[in-house]
Parts: sequence; C-alpha cells; structure tokens
Amino acid sequence: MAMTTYVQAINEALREEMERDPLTFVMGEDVVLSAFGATKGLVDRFGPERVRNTPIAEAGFVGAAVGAAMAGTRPICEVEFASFFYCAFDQVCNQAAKLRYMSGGQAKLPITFRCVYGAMGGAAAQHSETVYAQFLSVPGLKIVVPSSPSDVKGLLKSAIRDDNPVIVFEHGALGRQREEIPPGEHLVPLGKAAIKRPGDNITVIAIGAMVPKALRVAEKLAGENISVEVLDPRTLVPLDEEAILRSVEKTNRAIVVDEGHLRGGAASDIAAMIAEKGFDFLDGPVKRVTSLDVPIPFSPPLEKATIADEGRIEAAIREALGA
Amino acid sequence: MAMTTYVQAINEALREEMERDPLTFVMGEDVVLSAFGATKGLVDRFGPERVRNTPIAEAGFVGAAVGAAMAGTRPICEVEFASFFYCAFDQVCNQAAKLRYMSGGQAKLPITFRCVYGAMGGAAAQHSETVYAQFLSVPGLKIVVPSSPSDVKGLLKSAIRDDNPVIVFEHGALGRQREEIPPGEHLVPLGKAAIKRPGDNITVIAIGAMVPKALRVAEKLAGENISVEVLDPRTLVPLDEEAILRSVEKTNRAIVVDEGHLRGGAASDIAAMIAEKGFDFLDGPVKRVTSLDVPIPFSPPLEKATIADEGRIEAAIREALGA
Amino acid sequence: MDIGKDLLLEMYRAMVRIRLFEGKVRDLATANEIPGFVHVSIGEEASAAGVCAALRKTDRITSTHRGHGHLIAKGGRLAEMMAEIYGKRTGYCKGKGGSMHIVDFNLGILGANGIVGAGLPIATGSALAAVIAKRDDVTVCFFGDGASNEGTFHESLNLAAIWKLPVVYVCENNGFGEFTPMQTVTSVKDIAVRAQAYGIPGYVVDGNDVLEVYRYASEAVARARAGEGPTLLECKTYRWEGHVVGEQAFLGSGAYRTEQEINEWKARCPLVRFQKFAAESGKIDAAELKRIEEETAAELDAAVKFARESPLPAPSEVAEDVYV
Amino acid sequence: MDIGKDLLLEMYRAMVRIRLFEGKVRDLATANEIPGFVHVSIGEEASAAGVCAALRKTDRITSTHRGHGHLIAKGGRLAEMMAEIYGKRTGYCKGKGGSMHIVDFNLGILGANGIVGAGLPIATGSALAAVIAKRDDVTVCFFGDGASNEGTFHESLNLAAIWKLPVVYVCENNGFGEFTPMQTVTSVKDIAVRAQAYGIPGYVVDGNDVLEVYRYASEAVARARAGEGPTLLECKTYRWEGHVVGEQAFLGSGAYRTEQEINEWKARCPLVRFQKFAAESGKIDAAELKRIEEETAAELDAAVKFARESPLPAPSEVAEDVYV
Ligand SMILES: Cc1ncc(C[n+]2csc(CCOP(=O)(O)OP(=O)(O)O)c2C)c(N)n1
Ligand SMILES: Cc1ncc(C[n+]2csc(CCOP(=O)(O)OP(=O)(O)O)c2C)c(N)n1
Ligand SMILES: [Mg+2]
Ligand SMILES: [Mg+2]
Repeated sequence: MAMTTYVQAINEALREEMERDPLTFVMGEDVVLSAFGATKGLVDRFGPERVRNTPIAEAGFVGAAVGAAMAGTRPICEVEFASFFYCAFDQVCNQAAKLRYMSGGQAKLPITFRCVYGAMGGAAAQHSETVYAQFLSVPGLKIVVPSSPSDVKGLLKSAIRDDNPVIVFEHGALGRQREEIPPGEHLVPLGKAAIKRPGDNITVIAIGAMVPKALRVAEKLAGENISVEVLDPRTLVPLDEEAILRSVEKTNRAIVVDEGHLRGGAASDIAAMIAEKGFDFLDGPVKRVTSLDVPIPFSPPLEKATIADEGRIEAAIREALGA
Repeated sequence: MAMTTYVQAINEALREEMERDPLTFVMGEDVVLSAFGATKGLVDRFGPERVRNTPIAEAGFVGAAVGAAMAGTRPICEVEFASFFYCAFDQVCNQAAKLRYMSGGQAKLPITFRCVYGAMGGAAAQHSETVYAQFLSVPGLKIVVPSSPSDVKGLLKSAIRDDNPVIVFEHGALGRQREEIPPGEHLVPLGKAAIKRPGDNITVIAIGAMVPKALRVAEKLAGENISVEVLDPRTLVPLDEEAILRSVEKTNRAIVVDEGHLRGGAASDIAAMIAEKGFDFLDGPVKRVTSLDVPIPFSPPLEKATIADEGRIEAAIREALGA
Repeated sequence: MDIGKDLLLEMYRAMVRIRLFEGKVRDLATANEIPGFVHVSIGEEASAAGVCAALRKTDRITSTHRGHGHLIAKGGRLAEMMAEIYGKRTGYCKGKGGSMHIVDFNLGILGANGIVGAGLPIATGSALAAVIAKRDDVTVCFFGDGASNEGTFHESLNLAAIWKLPVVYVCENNGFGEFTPMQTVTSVKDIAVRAQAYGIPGYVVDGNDVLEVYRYASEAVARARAGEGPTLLECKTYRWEGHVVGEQAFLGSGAYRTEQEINEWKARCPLVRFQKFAAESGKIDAAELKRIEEETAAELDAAVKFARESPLPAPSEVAEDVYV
Repeated sequence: MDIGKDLLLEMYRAMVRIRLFEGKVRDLATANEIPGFVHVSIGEEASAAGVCAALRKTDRITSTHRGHGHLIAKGGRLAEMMAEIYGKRTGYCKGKGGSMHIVDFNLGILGANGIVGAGLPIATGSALAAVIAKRDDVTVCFFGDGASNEGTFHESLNLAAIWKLPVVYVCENNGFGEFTPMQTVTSVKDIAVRAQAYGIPGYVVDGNDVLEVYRYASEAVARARAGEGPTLLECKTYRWEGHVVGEQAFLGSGAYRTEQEINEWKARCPLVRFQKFAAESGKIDAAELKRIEEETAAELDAAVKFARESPLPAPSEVAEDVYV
C-alpha cells in the first residue's frame, strides 16, 4: 500500500464519489486550480460544469448549494477557510439545517461542505479559527473532523453519500501528513468514534489535529508506564457517546482536548456529557485542554501560546493522575 | 415605586443612555415605529438622525455599527430576531469581536446589539431560536441575557456604557412581565450573577426566561421542604464562575437550565465548568435541562414538547435529590 | 400574445383562491384560532397568479414569509395549507412549519421562508440543479422590495447571470418592508433598474394586471428555458392588509400609511380588473367567473373543516424529521 | 485641475514607498523571514497614492488583505508596519495582527482586513459616525473586483446612498480574485456600472495614472464632504505579483495568466508613467525624484533593521487586548 497525504486522500474521495454519481458536483472559490490541492485536477476529469469556480459570495453560493440539493443534485461545496463560513451562516443554520424539519421531512439536503480550519502558522485571527463549536447548537447539521488521511477519505465519502447537510473540517496543518489507506472502497461511518490508541489509566478524547498530538503524548508517557487511551470522536454530530462513556468507565478519568476555545467549545460540550452521564465512572474532574479564549494572534510565539499543545496535554494528564 | 414591564424597562434604559451621551444612536429595522415597543417614541425625543430605520440588510447595518463604533460613536443596533443575526455573523464574529485584538488594542468597539430570542408561541424555527450559544466561542464579545425588568434595565445601561461589543438577548415572552425598578440611576454590572432565591439543597443555574420558571418550581418545592437556590448568571460572558462555584460548594448539587439546545449550548458550557472546577463539591452529576435538539417546531403542542419547562426542571431536581 | 380561455380562467381561479383563502386566514388569526405570525398578500394576487400561469408543474418556485399566494398559484392544496397553518399533523409540514414555512415538493414549491432574502440563493441553486441534471425546468424566485436590499439579492443575480441559469427573479414591490416605506431605505425608485448591475434584462410590470404579469413572465420563462439566463421582473403592487395580522393592536391604525393610499390601491383590485377585462373582451361570461368563486368558496370551507377536524401532532413526533 | 508641485511629489513618494516596501516584503516572505500569508500590490500603487492624496489626516480609510499600499499612502510608518509583518511587539498591532490586519487609528487607518468585502459596511459606518458626530471627515473604502460580488457591497452602497453618507468606494479592479479571472465570475465588465443600482455616480478610472486617480478622488471626496453622498470609483489596474507570495510553489507559474499579459501591464508602470509626466511637463526635476527614491530606500532599510532588531512579544501578552 502506498502512503497517501491528507490532501491527496480528500482528492481521492472527491474523485471516487464524483465518478459514482453524476449528480455530484464541486463548487467554491478557486476549486479549479485549488490552492490547497484538494480539488486539483478534478476539472480535467469532470469538466467545468461539475467543477465550478464561484464568485466571492459565500452566502450566494452556499445558498445555491442548498437550493441545488433540494432540487435533486448532490453538491460538494468548498468554503476555503472555516471563518469565511460566517459570511454564509444564515444559509447553513437557518436554511440547510432547518429546511428538512420545517418541511415536515419533505426536503432532503444531501450537501457536503468542506473547509480548512485551525492554526497553521501566522495566518492570524480571520484565517486560523476553529469554527465547529458554533454549529453544534444547530440541530440538522452533521459535523465531521477527520484527524488522518485514512479517516478524511472514509469520512468524506460517507459525508457525500449522506442525505443530510454535513460539514467536514479539514485541518490546514494536516495537509501533508501521510498514512496508508486501505485499497478499494474505503468508507468510515459518521457517528463512530475510533480508539486511536488503547490504554487503561485515562481517556484522552482528542479532536481533529489534536489527535496526533495526543498520540505523541501517549507514546511518551507509555515510557513511564502511564497508559493513555486516545479516543477520536471523528464526528462531533452525531457524537458516539457510547464509545466515550465505555472508555471512561474503564479508565475512570477523562480529558478532552480541542483546538477550539474553552467557552462554549466542543471540549465543554463533551465534558458536560461525560459529567452528566458518566459521573459515577469518574474518579476526578473532566479536564478540558483547549486553545485560550482569545482570537488567534499572528505572531508565532503568541500563536504557540494560544493553541493547545503537547505540553499542555501532558500536564493535564499528569495533573489528573497526580503523576 | 411603579411597576414597569420588561419592554418599558428597555425603553427607559435606551432613553436614559441616549440623554446622557449625544454620540449614542439607535438603528435597526423599524426602530422608529418599533413592533415590540422597545424603541417606541425615541424618534420624537432624539430625532431621525439618532433613531434610524435601516434597510433589510443585516450584514450592512451591523457592519455599519462596527465602523461607526470604531470612528468614535456609540451605536445601539437592533437585530429584530436573534436568528437574523445569522445574516450578519461575519460582522459580529470576524469583525466586532476581533478588531480590538487584531489591532493590538487600538480599536475600541462600544457597540450594543439587542435582539429578541426564544420561543414565544408558534413563531417556528426561524423566529424562535436561542442563538447565544453560537457566540460563546467567539472571544471579544460579551453576552447578556436579562431575566427581569429590573435586570434588563440595569444590564442594558451597563452594556451601552461598556466599551466592548455586547449582545443583549431579550426574551420575546418576557415583554409584559412586570417588576418594580429602583428609581434613579439603576445599573447592574456585567459579570455579576444574582442569587434570585437562596436555598440549600441544590443550585439551579437558570438563564433568561428560564429564571422565572425555575423560581416557580423552587417556590413549589419549598412546600415539600426542598430548598432550591436559583442562580441567574445574568451575563454568560463574562461568566461569574466564582458565584456559581460558591453556590455549588454550599449545595453540592447543580442543575443548569437553558432554553438553548443541549449540544454545544450554554448549559453544557456551564456544566463543564462546574464539573471541572467544582468536581470536589459535587455529590452527583450536573444535570442539564434544555430544549430538545430539534429546530423549534411551529405547532403549539410540539413547541411545548421542545422547550425546557417547569415540569422538566422539577423532575430534574427530584432526580438529583432522589426526592 | 393571445391567451387562451382555459388559461385565463385558471389565472382568475388562482386569484380567487388566494383572495378567499387569505381573507379567511386573516379572520382566523384575528380570532386567535391560528397561532404565530401570519402575513397575507391580499391585493397582490395578480403577480402570483400571472407568474405561476407561465410555469409547468415540474418548474419550481421559492417564496417568502408572505407566501400563501405563491403557493396557491403553483397549485398548493388549500386543505393541507390550512391544516399546516393550524399546526395540524395533516398539514403540508405535519405542523412543524406553519404559515411561514409551507413546502410542497411534489408541486415544485421549495418553500415559503421566514428569512427575508434567503430564497434568492436557494432559487438560484435550484436553477443550477437543472443545469447539472440536464433538465429543462425553470425556477421562479418571489421576493419583496425589502429583500432586494439584502446582500443575497446581489450575490444571487450575479451568480445566475454569469452561469446563465434558468431562473426568473420576481420582485413584488408593494412599497413597504414591514412599516418602513420602500423609498426611505432603497436607493432606486425601480428595483428593475438593478438588473443593469448584472447585465440582464429587467422590467417594471404592472403587478395588479394579471395579463401583463403573465406576458412578461412567459417571456422570461421562455428565455430561461432556452438557456439564455435570468430576468428580473418588478411587479408594482400593494398589500391591502397590514404587514402582519394584528399589527393595529400595537401600532394603532394609520401609523405608516393613509386610508386614502390604501383605498386608491383597492380601486385597482386585480380581481375586479380581470372581471372588467372579461366583460369588455367578451371572452368570458360573468357566470363562469361566478362559478369559480362559488367552487372556491366551497373548496375553502372544506379546507377549514379539514383543518379544524384534523388531529394535532403528538408530542412524540417532535423528534422526527431532523435528519433523513 | 492644476496639481501643485508638493502634492505631485507627495504622490510620487507614496508610490515609491509602496513599491520598495512591498518588494522587500515579497523578498522577505519568499526567504521565509516573514510568517503567514502576504499579499502585495506592486503595479497598483497609483490608486492608493492618488486617492489618499485627496484626503486629510482626519479622514479615514478601510483596506483589504492587500493593504500595505493603502496604509502607506495614508501615511503609515514603514518601521511599525514592517515590525508588525515580522510579528514583533513594536509593530502597529504588537504582533497580534500581521500583514492582513494592520491598523493605525491615529492616521485614520481603520484597518486592513482578511475577510473579502468586510470593509465595505465598516467604511459605511465610519462615514455614518461623521454624520452622527457632526464632523466633516470623509471615509474611503478600498476593495477589489472580487469583493464587488459580495453581498456587503450591495448592502453598503444602498445604505450610503439613502443616507447620503460621506464615503467614497474605490474598487481596485486588477482583473483577478485569487486565480480566477474577474470576467468569469462577474456579471459586468465595469464594476462602475453598478453605481446605477444605487443612483450614485460611478466612474471608470485609469488606475495606473496617479494624476487621473487623484482628480476623480478629489471630486468624489469633495462631494462626500459637502454632504452630497457616496461615489463609486473603479480603478482599472493589475497586480504584477501573484495573489499571495509563494503561490508558484503550489500552482506552478503561468497557471492562470500569461507572461505576456503581465509584461503588457508592466509596460504601463504607474511610477514610470509619473516619471515621464514629470519630464514632459517640465514641472519636476529628475533629481528630485531620484532623491525621493534614495530617501525611501534609506527609510526602508531603517524599517527592516528596526523590525529585525525588535523583540518578539512575550507569551504572556497573548491575553491582553481582547477586551477594553
Ligand atoms: C433576514 C430578516 N430580516 C428581517 C426580517 C423581519 N421581516 C419580516 S418581513 C420583513 C419585511 C419584508 O419586506 P419585503 O421584502 O418588501 O416583503 P413584504 O413583507 O413587503 O412582502 C421584515 C423586515 C426577517 N424575517 N428576516
Ligand atoms: C469572505 C472571504 N472569502 C474568501 C476569501 C479568500 N480570498 C482572499 S483574497 C481573495 C481574492 C480577492 O479578490 P479581490 O477582491 O479582487 O482583491 P485582490 O486580491 O485582487 O486585490 C479571496 C477569494 C477571503 N479572504 N474572505
Ligand atoms: Mg414589500
Ligand atoms: Mg482583484
């Protein structure tokens, strides 16, 4: 098996699903040339009808994806950076998310939104944000945060086939990460967490780009006989609560690690769930390791101080275990 | 002292602050005639320059408030219904919230946003939403949810004087609620919770329109010698963590009640904080009583089944106390 | 353009169905028999009827908060509409949508919408779907003068223009957005002028003349279907009733427009105008119109009965229909 | 309009400062001495310089991701700009903003902005503030051809038109938004045409001719200051460099435009054009221009030195400046 990068894995997923269904199409800003490479070459294979550069008009083209989905196609809509979603929140939150429900189940909205999120080195506050927390409270959406090439391929393919609006958050700093991807049809279901590393002493629930960081910390601590279980929820909505609670039942300690902010973030959401439904399993508080509650600063030392990192994950584990 | 309604209290706050500072002004859709009555009559006193009907163009006029604030005035900007904010999220989240930070503290953004939120009887999914959860993860904003006439007056006045962007969420169903308001200058500081009813057995943290509901339940249970402390955080950002933890330290049990959704909501945010920082105080799980994770349905029996209510608050208290 | 008799009667029927249905809805809302916000379009019937008469069943429309008229003109069934407005399980949306969110997918009605301007990109995308799927259906987007100031208007018309999408934008300019006179918040007198910003045709249409509306709409629909791109039609019209049923309770009457203005527009009633045309052209017998009115009254009675007698949804249904 | 010599020299100096500063920034970014995304405006200097020459110090501007030129033309100090781009504590924003977010409130620079189209409502509101505060300052909003397709363009121009706000909208049409040719995503050839949708004046301006830019800008600024409302100016120009420094690494060169096209535009260099004008008009000595170039080179050297030698912010500073 060949090693595939995260960005190549996205490209493969798009290619395979576009081959499979002629009603799929890709649109977004500069998807033809593709700055990050995810949609590179698709226009050569599928032509300009199905690979469409849009104007810079997020509410317009995101809303067009909503209408196109309602009218029987399966749009794959790219929003370059997660924080540009803010320009199209009405179409995502008031329309895509609610139209099925408001129509009593008549509307079907098979849309996949893709975006790049997260800090990637000096991109500053408007290009580094982790924006999924804002969508958790919007019933009707599914939220996917793939942490590896294999996952991004399998999850994106599932997202495209899903008949609901799904937002896939691709971390900007994972693009060149490599992994072997199983050959043939590779699907990862939405709503199933993955134990990325089994362990006994503590459960670290890590999201997106925090997964490789948590794994490195787990590896390091293994040398000290601290056995860390790293659980990757893979999708935040639906959330695999069962897998999380099962793990915490085994380890009796939990930490949630997220690149988003603390206040109102995905880490708080998962921590609250554990504290409510898994209270009896817990031998200590559910710690949250997140980025600081400030806009992401530009200057590298400031950015570094803001984003959750291995040092803070390790410290939280040690504190939780009194080790 | 006379009884004042919630809507009258808003009107008084606006009037007093506009008297005080000629650089304040009000803008929004139909603020001149004012459907809900909050801005009624202001145009007669302050003239059309300072009370401006805008086009239906939320990104435009919310962004204009941002620019006007940066250029030395103090806008009070009304967004009729909370879910219309979605049309202006970029200007709130990428601009108002971040410009001070990105400018290294040069920009000052003394803007007050006001909106009506919550279920008010058959207004359906796009006019009944509780939208503050989406702003919790956006550092740079302050979030205020007043639960009574006296609070809305005092908090709104503080919000207007605050030099940061503040969003005030006024519940649509509280409009005619009456209360005595202290005469003279009445300010309620941002960031200070209120114990709305002291108690010993359990802390119920209730937000906005859930406060009167929680108080009714507390009153009812007092008859059974169940002593419920009702704490109203009043502002979600900044959050008075100290007051919350102090209360939980006393009662050892906590429930968070919110009209927002469960996933990613304000209840989860507060519950996670308690579970992390107050774990040792807790004798049981932090329960969350919220609306169901569905768009708010139109039909009254469905709306009722969706929104957190007294029955569910009472049941959660009984369950927590094994009573 | 000669309009056949069947089509003429169809348009009149559509206007009568709208007029009677909305009058009833207004009365029921006033009597608090219907919950929520209700917006009626009485006085504006000709634009809905004239435009939809130019469409096929497989064509699609998007509508607004003031959507009953568009839905009825596209073929919406009064019974299921009324049941929805009552919040009954038998309504179009099982009671989950209400007046502002009625949808009938089988009739190409993608939905009323509570968010001003939100239908514009959705209609644009619906037209894009026809291109992607290589079908020749057309989408019509109804929206108001107020909505034409939303950014979505601009983004949508630009998108449709560059991609030559099969969509017709129909602005119903009734002079007001809520209680704000259009000219105080809109930088041009005629919304149709804005077509120039997209290099597409834009026309001012007498929105109270169903025949004129039909003619412009037919041409625009034909252009769209032929792959020649979008058109902007501005139907000048007026709503006789308030923005929202019950507004007098909090605004008082005469708060933002005069009785005289209202009466002037009532004198231009689209139904009466059609009746005059029928009589003067000699094409249609007054008795035929009368029969349509009677049939519609009966249809409406049945619809109200159906809605009243239908069950409310069970609380357990609340969790259904969020996801597929 | 006769333009005095001092002003002519000031405009030339602004163009030279932009050209040299951005050339340096491009080289430093290419050498990875500067983090983040860097967008330079080389080739477009005349629009920034010509417009800002028409402004007072108390007037304000909003800018874009490609903002260095506007900031410099409005008087931005190279040292603090460079330090900011380096992420140093001595930068305009203490290192928190970077290239895309430089602000200088004392000079009326409300900020570069990483969100395309976001500056339009902000500039509009800045103009509104002048009205509210009864001051006579004017705001200029710089934005690109790509931004003119954002909904904020539409909402802002409508708002400014109805309220007759003292704002000038300057669209720098460089033919591309990222790697997408403007004409493939924009429904009109001239953005200036869109002024018609708001009933305001709109002009196409040769964006490489600083004198022409200055004349149009002066007139628009005077109108704004006199309370006559907004103007839309479209400066036709071209960026010589890529959209973002380093794009060849992932796109290859020649991916979306030809060397020939670039060279044609280089032949229309705004600085060379000004030099020719200076020589032909006999108004300015070549030596004077030379001196400006040398002074600027020295200013830039000092700025780079300052930036390099300045300290990075301490991690503890991260929590400051979120709230007042
Ligand atoms: C985004 C948004 N902003 C504001 C509103 C509140 N609102 C409902 S209808 C309306 C007026 C709409 O005016 P227009 O588009 O002319 O339609 P009309 O009501 O006249 O048919 C407004 C402001 C809304 N529903 N959505
Ligand atoms: C809302 C938003 N969408 C997309 C982007 C990504 N982006 C950055 S610059 C740019 C092109 C802008 O084109 P134009 O307005 O013509 O300005 P130019 O770069 O040509 O100066 C795009 C699409 C962004 N920063 N913000
Ligand atoms: Mg209207
Ligand atoms: Mg450009």
